[in-house]
Amino acid sequence: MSAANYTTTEMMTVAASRLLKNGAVCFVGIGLPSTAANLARLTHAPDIVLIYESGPIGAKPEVLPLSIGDGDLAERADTVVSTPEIFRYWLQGGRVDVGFLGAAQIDKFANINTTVIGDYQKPSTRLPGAGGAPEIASCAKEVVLVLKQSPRAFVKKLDFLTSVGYLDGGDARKRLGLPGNGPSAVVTDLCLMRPNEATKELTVAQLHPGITREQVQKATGWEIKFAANVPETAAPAENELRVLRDLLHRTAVAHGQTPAA
Amino acid sequence: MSAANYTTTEMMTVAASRLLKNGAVCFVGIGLPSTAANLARLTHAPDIVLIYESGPIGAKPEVLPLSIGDGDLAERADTVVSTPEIFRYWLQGGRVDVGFLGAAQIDKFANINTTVIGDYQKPSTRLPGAGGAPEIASCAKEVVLVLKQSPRAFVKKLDFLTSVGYLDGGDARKRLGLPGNGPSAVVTDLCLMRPNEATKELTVAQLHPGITREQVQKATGWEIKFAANVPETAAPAENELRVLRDLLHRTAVAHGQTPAA
Amino acid sequence: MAEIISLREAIGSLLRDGDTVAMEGFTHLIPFAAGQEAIRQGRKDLTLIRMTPDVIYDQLIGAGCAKKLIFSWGGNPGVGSLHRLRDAVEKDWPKPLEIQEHGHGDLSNAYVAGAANLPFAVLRAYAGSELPQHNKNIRFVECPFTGERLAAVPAIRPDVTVIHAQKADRKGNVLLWGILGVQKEAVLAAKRAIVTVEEIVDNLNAPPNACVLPSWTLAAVCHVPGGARPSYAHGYYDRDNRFYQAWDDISRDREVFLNWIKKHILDTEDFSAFQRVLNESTKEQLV
Amino acid sequence: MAEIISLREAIGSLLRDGDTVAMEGFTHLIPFAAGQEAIRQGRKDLTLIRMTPDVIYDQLIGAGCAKKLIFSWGGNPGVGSLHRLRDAVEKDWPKPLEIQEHGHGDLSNAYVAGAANLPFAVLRAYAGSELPQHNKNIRFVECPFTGERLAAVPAIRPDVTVIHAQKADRKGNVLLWGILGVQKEAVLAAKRAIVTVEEIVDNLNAPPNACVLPSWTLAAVCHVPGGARPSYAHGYYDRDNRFYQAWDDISRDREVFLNWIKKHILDTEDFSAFQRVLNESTKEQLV
Repeated sequence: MSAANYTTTEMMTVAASRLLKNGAVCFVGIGLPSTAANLARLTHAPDIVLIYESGPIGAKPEVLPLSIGDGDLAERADTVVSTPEIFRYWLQGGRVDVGFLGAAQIDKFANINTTVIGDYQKPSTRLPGAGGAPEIASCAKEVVLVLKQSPRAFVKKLDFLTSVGYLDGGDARKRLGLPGNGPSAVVTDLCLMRPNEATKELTVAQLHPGITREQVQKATGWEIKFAANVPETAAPAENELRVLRDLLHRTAVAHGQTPAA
Repeated sequence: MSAANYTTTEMMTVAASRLLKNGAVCFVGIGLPSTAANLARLTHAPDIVLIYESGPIGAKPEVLPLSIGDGDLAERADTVVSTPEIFRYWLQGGRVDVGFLGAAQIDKFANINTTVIGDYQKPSTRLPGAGGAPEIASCAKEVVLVLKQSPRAFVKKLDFLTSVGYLDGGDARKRLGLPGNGPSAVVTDLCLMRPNEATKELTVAQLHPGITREQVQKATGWEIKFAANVPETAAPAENELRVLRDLLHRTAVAHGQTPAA
Repeated sequence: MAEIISLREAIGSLLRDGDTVAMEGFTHLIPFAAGQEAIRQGRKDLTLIRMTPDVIYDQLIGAGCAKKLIFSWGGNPGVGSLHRLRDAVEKDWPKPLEIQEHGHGDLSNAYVAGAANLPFAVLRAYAGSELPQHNKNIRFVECPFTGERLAAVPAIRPDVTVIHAQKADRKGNVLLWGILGVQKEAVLAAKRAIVTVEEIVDNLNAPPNACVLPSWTLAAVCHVPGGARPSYAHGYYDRDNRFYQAWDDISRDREVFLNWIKKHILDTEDFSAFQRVLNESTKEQLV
Repeated sequence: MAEIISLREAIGSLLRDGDTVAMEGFTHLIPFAAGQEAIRQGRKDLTLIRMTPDVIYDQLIGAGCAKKLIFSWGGNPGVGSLHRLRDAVEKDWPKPLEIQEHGHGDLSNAYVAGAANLPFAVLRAYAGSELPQHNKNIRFVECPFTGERLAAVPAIRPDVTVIHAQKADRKGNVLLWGILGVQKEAVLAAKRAIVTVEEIVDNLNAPPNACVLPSWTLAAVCHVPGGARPSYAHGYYDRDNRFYQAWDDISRDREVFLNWIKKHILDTEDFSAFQRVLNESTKEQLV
């Protein structure tokens, strides 16, 4: 397995896609979540159901959408409903198995920040905001988080808690009475983390090929824990890589970008 | 104007239809309200908008529906939405100018009963129930009631208050904080009543041709009041009668009934 | 994913004695075949929910399948009373029927709340009405912003919802159109949903934004052509107004009713046998 | 009944300084032409509501039309930040911008409540989130049946809602399809609604149960072909992803932005003139 074979972003995308079971109903955001979910659909999970917050249910995009409401999503969906209906009947209605989220910051209990860096009133960086994240974090049966690992992103204390993971850990989330079970995995370019069953603290469960514990610790703003047993993530299979690259290539062409060489 | 010219039911229907202004948005129940509203549409109010609780908005039925959800209502409507949407966005949303209701019993403050005759727990007659009436009575900007006049229907005390008119009169309704203004008219086979501006007590405002005050009093379970000036209702015009009878005739034919001679 | 199975299997495996069941369809697409199959299989102690009970529930109530009815308007549309419903409420025949009554706006909101996994719905109604005095499931709440007083009703979450629709594809995705009533909400509010359809096709060819229920929201799809008769299926057949009229006579008398149920439902094997027998009865009447 | 008038007249007579305005369209059918006409006419002190502010509000905010923004996700979809929005929030340029932020589910529920004439909406969210600490319009209520604690948000009732749609007929009835977002709710929640459309036809030929807004729910319908560009209109034209990308450069620098606004919007007479000038600019860039 040579490092030249695939990028760390590809590894992250492939690892995330593998978490989606065939037939699962998946609430998909734009970017990495959408890429990973469609990779799953085009490989091991042909019957996965993709729901986009703009309204498509059972979307089967030919190319990855650039925006959450691309026409291609509507064209080949099982149905397209209004955005209020998506949030009311489908997400809050308890029909979403996996909610896929990214974040600017995450803490050790998988709470996330997508609102501001710095003070809320006078932010140093104004981020896009909540989007559907607070509702996804509350209502999806399971949440998978996907983001690149760095000390700026994996922080000791969030600048702002936009969407709840396990709050202060333990049974804190359970006590909030939210219908969803919370984050089941965090997939990064370095590893895959799972919440500890009792404490709910994120714990490294798999290291991607060639990644060391030291690299992971360096990219984390708190003292990261490792599971008793930390297997290596299976490297992307040839099939996974081919499908992923084809998808990204035809996406770039369709959106009028010069495809990467 | 000879009494043989038209029936008292025809007079009632025509009088009710005249209350509907062209362009008004009208929430229509089956039976007399539907007949009167369609008569208005086919005579002086071609742009009237008919909403049926089953979902059609801007219905233009060829023949009168037998049920509230006949296919003809959907076929030629501007759009057909779900029943929850009808009640939420259209009626409660404040878009209905006139709600048209019938009743088994009515009192002098235009409160109505469509629930039971006798005791609620052990009724002597179980009536069909509320239907959309409580919400129409609450939310339509104006309510018009249409029913045949008799002491059994126009009662001193309702056996059950299903849908509110002016409660105990005066500003009692206003104090309930309902969005709609309440009943503006009660049309019967004998006369047309309006609520008194201050007391809200139903007061005879018009007598249909040939009807006497004594006949009205006899058909009313309380001491009925008359306005200072009680003009005679204009008899059905030739055009009104022709359109009404044509409508009822083609309705009977369409529904496979033997049309009345 | 919905299984595509016979109606007998669907009712047999998914609708149990004591269940809370909603059979919806606002005059259009009423799932008569499914209701009759429940009678045929002798279901007991059902709590029936339906905005407009109609003839379908008159049959179930008269046949003794129900212990409770949650409804908002109980009549034979365009005809008059539901005699079996009235007989149960007024005279406890064939057994007492507990009733819980609402308004249409209220019940349709309650289905919406069920579909949205909310415990209650809020609406502007019932101020001044006596209904809340007889229905502890109509309460009042205050708006936390304006202080306004609004009616509140609990969400409906049926064990089973049954509807009829025009089409399904071979995966069990369902398309319906025309008057939609509360069917979508009733399905999404339910633990298990059964849909009978006019036809099963290769491709739904649904227009954009049509009312489609994905297969994975349903437990069973059953191919039952004519399954909404005597109500109608837009694009397939019209309402049989004559039957609604005839029902007034059939249902008025207990004996006549029981004989009709025995001959047409209990003694027939399934809905297509029912339709054959019914056609014969109708011909005899016309002779 | 909707009047069929020019966009200039519609914005001139229906959108006033200080109004609360919702311009909706979830990536699809964003009413860019109408937003730019508001800039052209120099509207001031607007409270802008939109789930996804997008480039349309970046333009309005940068041009100084807004005093407040109510939103749930403020980015340039598929590209990155909205630089004018960030500059206003982070550096008060061109003026301070008050923000009130929600989640998507929250805002879409708030539109539903507005359309339904309810003062508030209830949803399952925000437990544990810090958003309620910074937004007094997120509160909590108790279910009167189960005692559960749920989030509550006030209804949105804009003075004006502006949307773009595919078709209107000559009476002003409007049909839209594809991704519908919250447009219907935003229109029904508003005091006045303006709809720009791709074409005006004799007959909408709407499929059953399509999203149709009757003329009498609208104040004005304006024929503005291409009025959603650079977003897209399903069945008419695709999203101009290159423009969204280009906007990143145009909007990053205050001077470049102001020059762009002057040349393309303030110095053009209307949307078709804007499109001509924009096409020329684009050609120059490609040379």
